[in-house]
Amino acid sequence: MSNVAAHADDRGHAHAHHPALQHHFDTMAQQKEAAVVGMWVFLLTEILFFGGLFAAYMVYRIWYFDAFAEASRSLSLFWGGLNTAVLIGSSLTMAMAVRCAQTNKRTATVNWLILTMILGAVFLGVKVIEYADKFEHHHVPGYNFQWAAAHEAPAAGEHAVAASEGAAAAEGHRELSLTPAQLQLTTQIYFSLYFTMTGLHALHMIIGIGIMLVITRMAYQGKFDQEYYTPVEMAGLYWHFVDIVWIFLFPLLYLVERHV
Amino acid sequence: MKIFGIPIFPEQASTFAADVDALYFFVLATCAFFAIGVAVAVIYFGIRYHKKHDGEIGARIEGSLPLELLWSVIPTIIAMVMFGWGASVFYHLRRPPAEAMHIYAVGKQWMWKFQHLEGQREINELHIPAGRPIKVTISSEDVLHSLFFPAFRTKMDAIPGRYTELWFEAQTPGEYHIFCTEYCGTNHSGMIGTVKVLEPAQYQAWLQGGSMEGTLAQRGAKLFNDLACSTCHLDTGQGRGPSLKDILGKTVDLQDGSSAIVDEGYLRESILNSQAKIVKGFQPLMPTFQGLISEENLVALIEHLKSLSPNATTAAAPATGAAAATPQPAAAAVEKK
Amino acid sequence: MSGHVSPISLYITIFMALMVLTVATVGAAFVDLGQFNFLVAMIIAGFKATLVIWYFMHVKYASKLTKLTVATGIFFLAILLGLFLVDYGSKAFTQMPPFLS
Amino acid sequence: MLDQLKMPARNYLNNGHGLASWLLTKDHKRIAIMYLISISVMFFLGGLFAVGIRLELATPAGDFVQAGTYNKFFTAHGVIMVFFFLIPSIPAVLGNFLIPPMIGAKDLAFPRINLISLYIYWIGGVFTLYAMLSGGVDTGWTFYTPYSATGSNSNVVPVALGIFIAGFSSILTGLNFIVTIHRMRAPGMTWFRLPLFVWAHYATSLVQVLGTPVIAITIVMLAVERGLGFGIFDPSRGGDPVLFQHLFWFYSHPAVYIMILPALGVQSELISTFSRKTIFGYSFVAFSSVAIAVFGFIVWAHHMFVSGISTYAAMVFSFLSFSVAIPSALKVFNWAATLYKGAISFETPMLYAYGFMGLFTIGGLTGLFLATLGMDIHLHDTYFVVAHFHYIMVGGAIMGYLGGLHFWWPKITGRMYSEFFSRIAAILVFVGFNLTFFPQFVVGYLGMPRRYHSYPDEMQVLNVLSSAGASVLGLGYLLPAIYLVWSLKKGEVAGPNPWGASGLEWQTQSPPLTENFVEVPIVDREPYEYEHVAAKEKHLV
Ligand code: HEA
Ligand code: HEA
Ligand code: HEC
Ligand code: CUA
Ligand SMILES: [Cu+2]
Repeated sequence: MSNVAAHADDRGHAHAHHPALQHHFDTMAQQKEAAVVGMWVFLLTEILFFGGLFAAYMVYRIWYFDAFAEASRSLSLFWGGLNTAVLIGSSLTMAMAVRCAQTNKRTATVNWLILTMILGAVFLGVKVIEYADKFEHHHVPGYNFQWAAAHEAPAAGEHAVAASEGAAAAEGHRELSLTPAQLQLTTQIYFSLYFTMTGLHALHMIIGIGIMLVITRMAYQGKFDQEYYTPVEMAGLYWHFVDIVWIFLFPLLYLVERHV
Repeated sequence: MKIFGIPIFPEQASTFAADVDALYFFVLATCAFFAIGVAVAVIYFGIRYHKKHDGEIGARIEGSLPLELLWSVIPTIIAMVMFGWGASVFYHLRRPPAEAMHIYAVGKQWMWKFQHLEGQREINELHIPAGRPIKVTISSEDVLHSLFFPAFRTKMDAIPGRYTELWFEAQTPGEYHIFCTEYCGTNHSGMIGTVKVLEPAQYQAWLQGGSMEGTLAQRGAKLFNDLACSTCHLDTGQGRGPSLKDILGKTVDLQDGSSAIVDEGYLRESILNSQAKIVKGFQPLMPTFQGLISEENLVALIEHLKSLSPNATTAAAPATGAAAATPQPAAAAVEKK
Repeated sequence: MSGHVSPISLYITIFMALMVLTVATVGAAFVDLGQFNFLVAMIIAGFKATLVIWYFMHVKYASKLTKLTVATGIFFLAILLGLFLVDYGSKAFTQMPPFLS
Repeated sequence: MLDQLKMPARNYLNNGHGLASWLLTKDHKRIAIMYLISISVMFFLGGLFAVGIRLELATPAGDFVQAGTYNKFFTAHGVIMVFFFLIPSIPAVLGNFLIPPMIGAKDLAFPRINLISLYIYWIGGVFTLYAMLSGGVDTGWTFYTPYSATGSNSNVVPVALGIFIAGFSSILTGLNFIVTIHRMRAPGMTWFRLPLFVWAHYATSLVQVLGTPVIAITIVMLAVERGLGFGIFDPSRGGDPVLFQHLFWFYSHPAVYIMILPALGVQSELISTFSRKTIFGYSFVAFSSVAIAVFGFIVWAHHMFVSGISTYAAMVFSFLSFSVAIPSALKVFNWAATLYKGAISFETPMLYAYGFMGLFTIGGLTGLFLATLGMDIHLHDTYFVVAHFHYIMVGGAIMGYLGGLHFWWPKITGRMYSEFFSRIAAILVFVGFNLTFFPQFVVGYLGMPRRYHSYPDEMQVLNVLSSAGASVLGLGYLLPAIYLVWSLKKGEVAGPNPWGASGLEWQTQSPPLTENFVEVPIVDREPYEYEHVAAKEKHLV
């Protein structure tokens, strides 16, 4: 820190000020370091933001383990697993986008960013399918919430398969300590948390895609070079963070107790 | 304890009171020592080292490790003493003895309902014997409340969907406050009552149904609780209904702009057919008790209401039995306003 | 002055590792490990998260300050969850909501 | 000498005129001024509700306003004072203005984010105020469930969302400070040359960044429960209302250190400057700020001793609660020691510093009563608690804020206020304050519950004292509003360093340039060295 002024001099001699250097910074390096630390501090707040939800989840999972296990089995492993893969893939493409920005490959950066957004959209699409399924089964908490309906009273033929599967699974269950009335009450807590957690996660992804749209445009316009690609890097950090949240949400929500 | 007749220290009416107060005075003394010590030092330095001329600067003293250690270690030790003492009192407060007498309390917006194992129910009033440990199991019908007995130095939250408990052993017979100390909505401050600590013999008498030997007014008072009148008519005037304290002989303004003087007839009409005259500023919420209250009980009730107005007996007309149940607008209502 | 550029092969490796670990979590969930199912799932997830943070998010090459920031986040998350458990962990044995017992 | 002093020709105040030059500025000093105006409005609004409270409590009967109205009063009072006045007060005004010049920077690291956080604060404020005025809420500032989730009225969600929004303003301010302090220090400005004010703000920022997101998520959960019918806290849907309290206090206890730490920082500056002496035990005072911030996160359940947490947990949290007392004690003792062999003078800021010393100590020490388990059972939710936190928040934090405001006013505006009136105000505030809140300790131990619209007759005398004190206090707060505004036009020109203070911010002109310094200063001195300043001062006289 002590030789910041000296740095400024060095750079002044080497070449003219980079157009992206803001007046209150001395060097691009200082500006970039500030941005990286700032972003990480922001992610710190995000950790605690989701942390509050995880705390609530933890408490109820301890209290209502059986209901959580029961409710989590009603989620589709296929969609959940697919989404995990999609999101991890999008992390890879995002990392590639940053790498291309670092190495000054403009078109490649744009392409990787677009691919990342597409994968993000796929993830959200799958979430829509899953949410729609919850609506259909009255698994959305609130006044229409119905736990039993999904398993015991399938409305139409198409549900028959699912129902028999459910029944088969039910046979293998260890004995539940909960009555149907208690299940109705406590599975609703699970779904309240499910929707809050996945909803906020999805919201973060939507914001992330929004940010990427802007950044893709900037990249396309050639605003970045190997000296200055901070926005791409910041968007990358954010996107990876969203991925990490999902890495935890997936086992917490989909895999409470699958072995029965 | 009082100064110039103003209470400045709560009564000590339970075994805990002395324990908690002793702790209090210990912490108070320690803290006073530090607060006064700091104040004296600061003021002394302020005078002693007052700047004498322009440009004067203080001595350059950077600090002293021994001092820093001294004044972090000593407070640490004192703090641990406070913690230990406080924790032991707390542990005692949280462990009801097995032989404790058991009472249930239910918090509800905005009243305390107590139930004795013997079957007696009370609202906003609790009779207990002195000299016996008593365990109160607390629950709530709606939101959070907190049952607080300042004279016993104990309180506990009422949590819907869960039971909590507190215990105490009252020592000095007398009447003490019951407060609700967890904010619970509009009439939180009206959710108050009285705990009546009786001598064990008196308590037995009360259990046997004080109403038997009790006066009519006392029986009325009991009915006033049993019929849940007291849920709406709080003395503080904050219930859903008006306060009935000192009401006899008063002129009340009615909803339709007229007014009425309160006598026994008015009271009776108000009870049996409350919709007939709605008091200004209130909703017509009160149920009609026509057919629900026997005559004897009605009399007892009115007697009780009268006893709430000790200074106004002369103003009231004598009860006129059934006749009084019909409205007497011409006689009683005096146009005003 | 630009940051460290990682080889593409590293990214691919990390990606593959993450996929494998995802399959592993799902697999582990179908094995009855009793109490340990949850632990295994969390350890795998923690490992995955570490890979993402360390390589994709370049913390490996970042300043000490950035590393410290990440550690702070994890530390305070641990305080949050840990001290919640101090209450709920000791309460679970004594007091369940009555409508459940 | 006075004639020689002229307002500098070029400064941040005359660098651009018109509304747009303010509303679109990225200058941290102008943003600070806009914060100053906003929080002052909020303070008087919150104070108005306090006047309502004290009027009602002047008599035992609930006669001035109805119970429901009273409940809305203290809710509005608490919410406005905590979230819209005290939390932003010192950081967003004094911190914003002073941190860059103190460390020799031209601006904060993210000037645009700084401006955005002001706008976020405004949006949150408008949101909350609107909801409060159009019907109000009566949950208390703590928003305990299930009352807030199922009872009360539907304004709960908008008011809570207003707080949610304002929270992001607080987060962004903290983020900005952290990065600025790490990355923008002038050459030679090492960590141990930072003014203690900056250390305190660093610690504050940590709390803002780590704590605020938890209240945000708590509000989200409350909103989905109330708005969408989700079951999270509502016991009738299997939820746990005590969980809400845990989450709420996980933020709100650390938040009390957001309120007090900056004031502790101001206090260090004042004590040092007005005794012309380096701080005793600089590194202990510096690290104690960080220690308070960190320990602040492990004590929250001391607000919940009677709320149904387990006995074991109560013991753990009571034990931990005492941990914050030790770094606080360090600070108090080091300030006292700083005065020893100083060259002390009693200008207005020092009067506030002395007041702070006493009131913060009492406030903090009564916190120990509450942290002591057996006693909190009796004291919880009585006026003892009300007295405790007003001693710290009004007697401590606001004293610190006013002291700081008077101290840096000449730097901010370039002019001096009336020393006579400012001393009167400081004394009025001190006297009025004690008269208002000391009786509340007594009435609290007597058992008077808080949030009570009416109370037993025998407690009236103490309450009347309190109400009387509040009027004196109100007067004491009104005065500065008048003479400070007056000083803007008529005040004497102050010059760069009217107090003979040692910090970097006093080495530039007052009011400073937009870039703070003509050229980036190079720091080659330890903090709080008065030898140089005194030499200069002599030279001037
Ligand atoms: C700025 C705000 C602020 C600050 C700094 C504090 C500081 C402290 N507070 Fe306070 N508190 C509040 C604001 C604050 N509080 C508010 C708003 C509430 C009520 C919320 C509500 O319910 O609405 C509250 C409530 C509250 C409670 C809950 C009471 C209840 O509801 O039952 C408790 C309990 O432990 C407590 C304790 C403490 C402690 C131990 C400190 C410590 O940090 C104090 C440390 C300072 C010192 C100790 C003084 C200096 C030391 C010395 C001079 C040396 C001597 C020391 C020793 C011998 C150890 N506070
Ligand atoms: C920063 C925080 C802050 C500040 C500054 C204050 C300032 C004051 N507060 Fe407060 N208060 C809280 C935070 C704060 N409060 C909180 C968090 C609660 C808990 C809320 C809850 O329970 O939910 C509370 C609750 C609270 C109560 C308890 C209410 C109850 O439980 O029923 C009382 C009662 O006396 C009170 C009084 C006061 C007074 C007299 C002031 C005075 O300092 C105010 C002085 C200011 C003015 C008077 C206005 C400015 C002056 C004028 C406009 C001039 C004209 C006026 C006159 C001459 C009278 N406050
Ligand atoms: C559900 C609430 C409720 C209950 C229960 C209730 N009241 Fe009332 N009462 C009211 C309200 C509201 C009023 C004022 C409006 C009116 O006059 O009807 C009132 C008015 C009265 C009045 C007239 C008071 C006046 O100031 O003129 C009397 C007397 C009275 N009630 C007695 C009783 C008695 C005796 C009982 C029990 C047997 C009882 N009330 C039960 C709500 C209630
Ligand atoms: Cu019930 Cu307050
Ligand atoms: Cu606290």
